[in-house]
Amino acid sequence: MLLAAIVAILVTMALTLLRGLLGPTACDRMLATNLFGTKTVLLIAVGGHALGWESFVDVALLYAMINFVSAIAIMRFFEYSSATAPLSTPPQRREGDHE
Amino acid sequence: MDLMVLLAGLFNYWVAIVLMMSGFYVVIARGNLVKKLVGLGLFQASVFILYISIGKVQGGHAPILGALIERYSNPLPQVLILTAIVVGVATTAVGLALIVRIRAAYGTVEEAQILAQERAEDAAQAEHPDDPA
Amino acid sequence: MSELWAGLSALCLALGSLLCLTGAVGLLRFPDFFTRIHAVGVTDTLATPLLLLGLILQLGWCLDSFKLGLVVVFVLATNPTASHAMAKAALDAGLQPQLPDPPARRQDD
Amino acid sequence: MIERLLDLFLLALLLITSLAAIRLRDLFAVVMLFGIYSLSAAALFMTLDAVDVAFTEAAVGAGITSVLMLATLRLTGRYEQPPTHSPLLPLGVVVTTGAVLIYATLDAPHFGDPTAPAQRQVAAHYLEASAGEVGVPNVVTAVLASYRGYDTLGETLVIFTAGLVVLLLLGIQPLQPHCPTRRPASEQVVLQVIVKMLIPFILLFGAYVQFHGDFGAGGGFQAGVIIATGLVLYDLVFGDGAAQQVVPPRWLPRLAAAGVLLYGGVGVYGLLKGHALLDYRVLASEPLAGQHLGILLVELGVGLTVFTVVLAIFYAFSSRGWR
Repeated sequence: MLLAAIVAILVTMALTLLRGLLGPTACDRMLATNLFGTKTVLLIAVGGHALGWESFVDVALLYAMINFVSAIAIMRFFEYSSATAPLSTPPQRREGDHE
Repeated sequence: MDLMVLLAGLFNYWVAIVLMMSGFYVVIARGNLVKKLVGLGLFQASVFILYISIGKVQGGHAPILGALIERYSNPLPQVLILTAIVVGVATTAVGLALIVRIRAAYGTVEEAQILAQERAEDAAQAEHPDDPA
Repeated sequence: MSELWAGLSALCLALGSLLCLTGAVGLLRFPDFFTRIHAVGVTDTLATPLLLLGLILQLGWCLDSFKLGLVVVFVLATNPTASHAMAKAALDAGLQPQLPDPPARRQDD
Repeated sequence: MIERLLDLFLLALLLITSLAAIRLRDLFAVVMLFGIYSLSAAALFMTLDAVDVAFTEAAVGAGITSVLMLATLRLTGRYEQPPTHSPLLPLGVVVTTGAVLIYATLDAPHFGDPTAPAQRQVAAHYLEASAGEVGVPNVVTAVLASYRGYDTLGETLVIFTAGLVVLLLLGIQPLQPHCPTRRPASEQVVLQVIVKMLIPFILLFGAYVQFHGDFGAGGGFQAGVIIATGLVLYDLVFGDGAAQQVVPPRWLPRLAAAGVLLYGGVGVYGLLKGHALLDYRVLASEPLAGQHLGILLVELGVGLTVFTVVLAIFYAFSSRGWR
């Protein structure tokens, strides 16, 4: 069952990364990063239990915390970048250009 | 068969090298200074991965002494990388601060535009050597 | 008794994994940011405690399971908050939800 | 088997992420991918038995570095201009260098080989003798603070210097009493209530990591970053330099210097007692007790320096960017 859970988490991580790559808006990338963070917490917790890593719970706790802080930081970036000084606009397309 | 053994034994190092080279490519091929620093960060993280891969021992445990554990992974690369990570973020911060100042001085963080401005200034200086500016 | 715990733990792990996967599929397949955050925020907030509860049931009474309990509490507090904050930030940044008839729906609230 | 699977999967994620980061020109997306990259790297470190490294990478790479890069983007613009030069020459250089490096690995000992030279030299001594010589279960802490305390002193000085350089370059701008551009979104009540509840626990966790580093993952470097992160969170959510009222900017250089001095002082005390620099055995009547006390003090110095430097860097960027 633990192995199945690990595989499920890995698949979720891959799909999340795909959303992060596809975009299309910056908000989607923000969401993908946040979700990838929570999935890393789960991976550390389940993997650590299954494989017997040392003090994996401390690491999982730290990840959960850092993930929240970076989500808030990214959110603040959004708020202010749209509100105050205009950011330099891209040459042609605005969002999610893959060249 | 031989190739498979080689692949299994060296795969971690090869991936680390490819990651390193992708960071290196960003540093030398892209003009945006922030992007260059991101490239430097990628390069840095790949060096960390290389070192930690070297320190891993098959069937080993994390080097925290316990009663029933017989084999540990190598603590030395971990110590080196642990401090390198924190030093890395401090130096990245210095780089970012420099970029902020460059942006304040030149109005851009694109290498090509900064160089063009520098050349224009140099040319103006050459034409009017008495000008104190 | 221990078989009961093992069964419960397996059930929790299975449900958690399933929720994880549904959330990821929703993240990938839904049409716009607000539906995606809906898919992910809700499932993820339940999936993480379920998976960790499965682990706690396997570990039994020990310091590690207490700390995992702390992770559960932390995730239960922060995950919905982060989702809420992100959605609010996106709305304030000017991202509009895709609605069937945008002007009429936006008028009445 | 599962371990190897995890290893391969995470390496594949890292490859995809870094290749995508090269292609994207929206720098915000690049920073997001960089965050994902360091999270996967940290998970990879867990599978490679490097708990302490994973701990540090999570706190520093995913947390602080992304925040700083976003703050810089805020000040310098979000989009990269298309490259002006042809990519062929750099590509050639990169491919050649990579090929040479890969050729060099062909003779290297294979991954996980217990008989590799790297595993047999001084590392074997640390693993065998540290229980008797230093008496700390976490060998990484023992090597970091005791065997190689001299290195760590140097690293602490580098961090201190980097903090000073950032302060010199950017300075901490004085607070403006009221910012007219503040948006209602920054007054998120839910967020403020939750954060108010969480911050004490974050600080407590930081203290736990600081003092539990001898027995499990953790230590001064990580604890400093975690406590600073708690204050960063406070400042981000409550805005208007809330954290500066808790730790005023003028304290920062002094506190950082105090951390370095604490570390150096412990070292010099050994010299004054007629032993080598950073010989902790002189600190107490018994050698092991001395080692414990020395490691405690040294980690405290490191934690103080890292905490203040991270906070100073955050103040320097946020006082320009975020208000």
